[in-house]
Amino acid sequence: FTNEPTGPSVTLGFNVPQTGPYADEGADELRAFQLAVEHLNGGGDGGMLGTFSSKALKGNGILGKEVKFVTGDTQTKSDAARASAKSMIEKDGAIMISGGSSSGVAVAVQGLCQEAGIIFMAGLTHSNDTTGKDKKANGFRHFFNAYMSGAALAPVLSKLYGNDRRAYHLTADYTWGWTQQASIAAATEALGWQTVNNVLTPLAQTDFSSYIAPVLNSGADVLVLNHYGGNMVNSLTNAVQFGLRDKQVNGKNFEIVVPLYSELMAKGAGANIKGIVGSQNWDWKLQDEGTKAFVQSFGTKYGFPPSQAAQTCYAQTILYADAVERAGSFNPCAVAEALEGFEFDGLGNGKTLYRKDDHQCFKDVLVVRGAMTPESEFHLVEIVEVTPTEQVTYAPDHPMFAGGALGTCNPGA
Amino acid sequence: MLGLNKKDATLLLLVAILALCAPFILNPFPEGSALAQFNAGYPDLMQRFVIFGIFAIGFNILFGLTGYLSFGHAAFLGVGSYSAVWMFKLLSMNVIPAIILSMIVSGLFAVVIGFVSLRRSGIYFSILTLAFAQMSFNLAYSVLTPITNGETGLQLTLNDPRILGESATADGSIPVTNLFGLEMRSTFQMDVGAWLFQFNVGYYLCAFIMLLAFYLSLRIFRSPFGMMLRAVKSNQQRMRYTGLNPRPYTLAAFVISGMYAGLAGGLMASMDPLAGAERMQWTASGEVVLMTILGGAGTLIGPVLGAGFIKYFENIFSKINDNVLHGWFSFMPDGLEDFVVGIVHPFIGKGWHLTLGILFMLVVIFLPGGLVEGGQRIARALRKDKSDDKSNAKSNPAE
Amino acid sequence: MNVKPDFSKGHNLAETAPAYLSVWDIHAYYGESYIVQGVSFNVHEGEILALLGRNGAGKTSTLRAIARLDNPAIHKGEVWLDHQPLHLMSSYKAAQSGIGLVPEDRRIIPGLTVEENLKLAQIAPPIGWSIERLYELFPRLGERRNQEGVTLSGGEQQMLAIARALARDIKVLLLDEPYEGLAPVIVDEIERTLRKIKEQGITTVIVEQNAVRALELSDRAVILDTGNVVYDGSAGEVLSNKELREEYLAI
Amino acid sequence: MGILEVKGVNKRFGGLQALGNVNLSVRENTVHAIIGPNGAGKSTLLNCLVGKLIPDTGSVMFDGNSVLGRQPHEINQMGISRVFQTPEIFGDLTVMENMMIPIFAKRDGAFRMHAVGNMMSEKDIVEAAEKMLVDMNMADKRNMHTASMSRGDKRRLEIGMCLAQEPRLLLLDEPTAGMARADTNNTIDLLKQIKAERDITIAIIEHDMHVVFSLADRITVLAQGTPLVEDDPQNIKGNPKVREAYLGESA
Amino acid sequence: MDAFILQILNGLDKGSAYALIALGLTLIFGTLGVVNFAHGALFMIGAFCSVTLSKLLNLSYEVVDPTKKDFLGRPLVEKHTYIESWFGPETGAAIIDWSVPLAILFSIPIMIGIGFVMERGLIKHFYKRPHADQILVTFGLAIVLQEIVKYFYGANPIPTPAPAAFTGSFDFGTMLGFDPNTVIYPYWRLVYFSFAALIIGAVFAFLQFTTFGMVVRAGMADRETVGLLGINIDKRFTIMFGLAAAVAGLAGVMYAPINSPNYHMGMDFLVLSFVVVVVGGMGSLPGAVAAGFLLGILESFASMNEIKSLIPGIDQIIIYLVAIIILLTRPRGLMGRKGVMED
Ligand SMILES: Nc1ncnc2c1ncn2[C@@H]1O[C@H](COP(=O)(O)OP(=O)(O)OP(=O)(O)O)[C@@H](O)[C@H]1O
Ligand SMILES: Nc1ncnc2c1ncn2[C@@H]1O[C@H](COP(=O)(O)OP(=O)(O)OP(=O)(O)O)[C@@H](O)[C@H]1O
Ligand SMILES: [Mg+2]
Ligand SMILES: [Mg+2]
Repeated sequence: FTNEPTGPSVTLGFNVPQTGPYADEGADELRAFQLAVEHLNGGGDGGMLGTFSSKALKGNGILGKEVKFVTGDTQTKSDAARASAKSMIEKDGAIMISGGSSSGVAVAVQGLCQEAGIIFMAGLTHSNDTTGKDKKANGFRHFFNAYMSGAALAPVLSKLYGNDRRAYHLTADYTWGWTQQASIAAATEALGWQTVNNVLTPLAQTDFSSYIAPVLNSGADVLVLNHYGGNMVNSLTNAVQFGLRDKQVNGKNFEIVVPLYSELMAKGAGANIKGIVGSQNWDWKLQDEGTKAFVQSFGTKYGFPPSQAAQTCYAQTILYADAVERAGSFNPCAVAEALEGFEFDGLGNGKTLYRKDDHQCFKDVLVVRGAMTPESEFHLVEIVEVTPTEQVTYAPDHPMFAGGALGTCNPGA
Repeated sequence: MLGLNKKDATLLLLVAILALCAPFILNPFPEGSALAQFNAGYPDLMQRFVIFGIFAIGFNILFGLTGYLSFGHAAFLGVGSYSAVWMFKLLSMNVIPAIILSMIVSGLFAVVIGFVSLRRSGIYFSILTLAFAQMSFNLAYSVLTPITNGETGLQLTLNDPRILGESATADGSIPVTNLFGLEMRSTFQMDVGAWLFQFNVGYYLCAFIMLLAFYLSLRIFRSPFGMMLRAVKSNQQRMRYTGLNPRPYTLAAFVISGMYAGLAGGLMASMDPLAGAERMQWTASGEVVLMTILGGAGTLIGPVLGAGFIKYFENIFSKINDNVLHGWFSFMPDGLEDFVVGIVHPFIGKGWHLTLGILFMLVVIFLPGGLVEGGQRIARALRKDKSDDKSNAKSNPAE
Repeated sequence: MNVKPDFSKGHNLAETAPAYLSVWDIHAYYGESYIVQGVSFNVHEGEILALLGRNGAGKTSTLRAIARLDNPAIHKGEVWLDHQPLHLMSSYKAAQSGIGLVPEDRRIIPGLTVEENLKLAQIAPPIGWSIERLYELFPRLGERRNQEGVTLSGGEQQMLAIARALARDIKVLLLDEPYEGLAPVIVDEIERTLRKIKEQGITTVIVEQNAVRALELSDRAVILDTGNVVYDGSAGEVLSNKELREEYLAI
Repeated sequence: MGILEVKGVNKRFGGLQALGNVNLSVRENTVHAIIGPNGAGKSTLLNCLVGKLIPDTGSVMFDGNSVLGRQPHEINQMGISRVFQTPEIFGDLTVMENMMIPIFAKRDGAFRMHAVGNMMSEKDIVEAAEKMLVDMNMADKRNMHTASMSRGDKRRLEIGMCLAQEPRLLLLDEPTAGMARADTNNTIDLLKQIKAERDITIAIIEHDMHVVFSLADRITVLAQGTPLVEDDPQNIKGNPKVREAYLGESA
Repeated sequence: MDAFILQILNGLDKGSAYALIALGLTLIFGTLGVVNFAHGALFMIGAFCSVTLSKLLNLSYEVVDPTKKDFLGRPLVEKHTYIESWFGPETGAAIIDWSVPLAILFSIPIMIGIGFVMERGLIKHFYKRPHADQILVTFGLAIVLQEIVKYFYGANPIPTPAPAAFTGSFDFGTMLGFDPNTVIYPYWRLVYFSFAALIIGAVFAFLQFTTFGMVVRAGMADRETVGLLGINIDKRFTIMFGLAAAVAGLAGVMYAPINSPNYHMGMDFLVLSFVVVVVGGMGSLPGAVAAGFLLGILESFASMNEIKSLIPGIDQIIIYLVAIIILLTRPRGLMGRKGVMED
């Protein structure tokens, strides 16, 4: 199979955005990867290796081979990400690729890994497509997705804002935005909410004023921002500038919802996120043993708590290593088999399942809210609810995930 | 030879040898050595060198000869890629029809965009081309998603019809691009001591096409048509009053260079069957402008050098991380090692943009004619060293 | 004095009166090409000097070098105007010190009206003729004052270029082919003007292909050939000496 | 009936009537000079003939076909070539290439690709260009970049480029301005010779009366946009109105 | 009707940002003829002047509070700003709150200084070089400036709020007799609009009522001849560059509260500002301003649902579409001068 490690070491490829708007997120992912490698090689305090339910890893690398890694820059562009991944595969002999900070990149690199016969452990990717219509046998996703966000948010929204609400969606005009909007609209409409309007906003937009201005006039009393990254920071800032957060419409308080949160976005939006509800894959304030161990380990090394992106990348690396160890081989097909249907605990988020049908991970999802009175500079959001797995699980043939086929695992040359 | 004069023939031969031996030349450092990081002799990057070389050669036919600075050339690259991927999806995985279609489609695009944009000159022309490309990019990213697959980029799937081929291979995966059965990705590896040389079918196809493209551009530069294009750049007024209509000449140059871009796009998709919208963004158009100027606009070999230069940085420098640095400087005492790593750190890995920016500035400040001028200076210095006679200071015409 | 062929008669004036503008052994290059190859001559206060020579002899280049334009670049030599070292100055300083050049291609500034072209000349001190007075000299310009300068007819542009030089208070007027493209009546007019200017004490160097006219106007003549001075002497001498005329001016 | 018939041409620039009801007939195989004061509208008239300007009213017929409404290159293809008042040449190209372009245009028309042929292997064109360079006495400069040539040389080159096209009507706008006397005489000889050798009609604008009277078969005097007189050179010389408005006392 | 008014307001506001950036760019690009790809970076640096001042004002000393714990369970280190301890909590907080307006004063000398250094050290040598070389060098410079900012401030946007007095929005609707809350507009954006109008007016006045503008225009058309007239054009070019940098910087300073500054915000605006300048017409300041407002307003209208439902995706391309139409119908943009960068 491709890049079979023959020497005393094995090389993993970490492909993250190092330039462009998501560079900070990429940097955090990279920190987590480095930490994971350290732990796999038996260094540091071992982090989540101690809490992980599978005990196959012994801290002596993977299958006794020392873990080395190479890094690359995705630039958050499909092309560049693939070029970078290819160089890791062709030049450095990487056996697994992980990382990424957007769905477009994840899908593109996943496709590449499938063709090259490499395992891809996705980083931050939230689109339904990654394990929906674009799923691949060699690719696995630990992050949650848009459908899950909707499913987790809906009950909380109902509890907080009632079932008689009129929602106005602003949606980033590309695939991820669309899937998220569809997921949230479906989940909220099931509650009895009405979707007044869904306006698509150009990706390159920096000033959302002309999209925000008509919102108050539309009779809506909730604004859903299906934006991520810079888009989200700006649209939320603009919405607050227009005073939406303080208005009364239809006799109710006007509310803003940001379905997908990230720590960096929250930081970028500053005080504007106060009280605004959204969902997260994971948060450092969770109290399970895995989280605590990871935060301790990461915090001691870098001086601040890890982001959900970091946690995802850390977990992905550990999961891969563990699967190799359990399979007893680096062969991607063996690894995939070991991961398929794998159930584990202790990597944060509690009990988790890698579903065989689509390689999507199922675990608890967090609903969070911008902290009203931050206790420290790292305290950006507070956890509102931990939505249990059952509530966010869907059937593999759910229409939002239909189309595409997993195919068969490809071990490459 | 081949209708070229001696100097041009030598140049072509030189390029041919370089392209042929690239797997050796680009892999000078033994595997596992500290400097192996700087090796660029792996298929993907070598393919990129020649593909972007083609792109830049084509761009230079327009910009170098006529002086019309298109800021939207990436649109043609993108269109070429989409056409090629669609060909793979619908027809077969053979690269020939894909490449042909990508050239035709981008040529048609160029006819339309060129026809409109060439009504203006100077900066107005640049902005018109930019506007077209940005529109294409924005639409490809959003509204045209059914055709372009938006953000993710157009990919092959197991459900594609591929009328003349197969939707999926026997073992259930997507078939790979090939030239009448010869797979693009198949690579012959040669182990020589500590070195590992990779000879990739795709690369050699691209290199062969690049040589053709280079040869054609040589011929165009030396042809009456090329002279007319330089006349356009020099004085359109005089041209008109000499009975020549500049428009068809510029349009022809525009379409030719658009087709070069489409060819590059088609090849890119043939090497890696994915077409992303970012290929059409202004930054991508800007990149080819930078490649051409960096190498030396209006020179034959300059754009290829410029393309190689930028792609090298993008792919090699971005991958050097602190870990690698510590590896290099581990021979130093600890304190010194950290110090040196600290100094170099901002310029590598996530700082590769910084290095590139600084190099852009240095090159343009100290080598006004681009990298080619750098080469000429070195050559001149060497010549002077050898024969210390007063060199004839006649400036020789541009390469 | 460092003049190669010695036309001793021609040196009368030069030897008696002190030099006002002194050009001493200047060497100038366009890039690598060596165009002005050691030119020296003196101009006395209030005199008109004709600088003659064939096309490409280096007349324009010499004037440009005196006015301290970067192209050609002086590599060696000195230019003194009224005890000021022009060779150490940049062009705008030289202009402020009293050099006024009327360039051969007129160099009317695009985008500016006739009047703005003149006003521009009066931004930096010292200021010479008033704009009204210039319009009196060239009524044609007064009529066209709000027209964009570059759309003027060729001759009108020439007038504007001369007027622009006079709009500043200059010590030395360098005229590069001032009669080119002008109707004979206007040439007469300008000739009269130059005489008037001379009366006011302005020193003039005139480059002109119409050598006869230029010589009739001038006190002295300098003839250049391939970047070297081949004659420096009285203007009348050139007019009367057929050999000289044929050898250097082909007339 | 002349080869060029201009009837009732008017052209205004804003408030200025640059051409007012101009009628002009140029007979085939003659040299027709247009003279007149600066700003009379001579260049404007030429501009109307080659498509650079479109007259407000009136007609311009060349050999029985209307010129108006055609693009400049189409007019050129009809057989009209023009030399500009300020030289318009291909500055970035060499002298030889400059000379080849019009010959290509003559042979191939407005557009032909030739994208892969070698320019130097077009024997007929190279030969014709070489010959023209010899004729123009510029063969030694064939590989020079024209941007760095002196202006007299540029002008000579431009005339050569126009002649190389073997036009039926050659329009010259002050072709000898700024040219050394010797070259002016050469140019006069060259034009005479060309006229003797082929069927060519020449319309020339000149302020140099030596040139005008050596060449012209017929002269039109233009003043303030309208033809003042049209007559033989001898009569023009003697015309007191012309003397006063244009020639001045020195003519 | 109310939606219409709202979008006009929006357009004016957006337009004022475009116009301000284009104004600065046109001083360099349209007037000095230098294709300045670093202009966006100047805008970005302006915004980071706001960020920096607010960081400086927030400089703090640390106090360990053993009663509280940080995320690792260690005693919490609390931060207290010097400003508050010097000026008392209320005045201190007010000063911090007003950091963005204060940054205007802070940024002017900085931006002018940057402009001078940039012109003297780099651009000066490029006036006579081909535009392509200018693009390469200024693009290189832009990258370097960006990366330096990124090195110190990270890639993430940094929230830089306006003073509390300007939060919330003004209700035009009630003034015009509509229902409340239908036509509201944020105070800070109104401030931005007025500020832009002020700067634009000041620059116009400076160039209109002095000969400075004419001289610089002349200098761009023909440096050599202007030098022959005794004018030190280099000095004026430097001043012009400083002025342009200051305009760009001020546009950035005031923009910081509208969208949190990040290191690539300049690049996001760069292409757009070139389009605005060219659509306005090369060399024309009024053209640049008019084009800024025109495109701002059209962009706002294109984002209206009614229009988007008619032509899907129109808001994605409107600016470029309008640019194409204008450049095809008016050869030199709205008010361009002949011969400026047409070859
Ligand atoms: N910019 C330039 N670059 C290179 N060479 C130049 C340049 N300008 C002029 N030359 C060369 O310098 C020589 C002298 O030119 P110059 O213009 O000084 O002559 P001139 O005596 O004024 O001639 P003319 O009577 O034709 O105006 C010429 O051979 C010309 O080719
Ligand atoms: N584009 C224009 N706009 C306004 N006025 C113009 C324009 N072109 C020419 N003119 C004016 O029209 C008149 C005629 O100009 P033209 O160039 O034809 O004169 P001319 O007879 O060639 O003079 P000269 O002998 O000086 O070259 C002049 O007064 C000139 O200022
Ligand atoms: Mg001269
Ligand atoms: Mg004229």
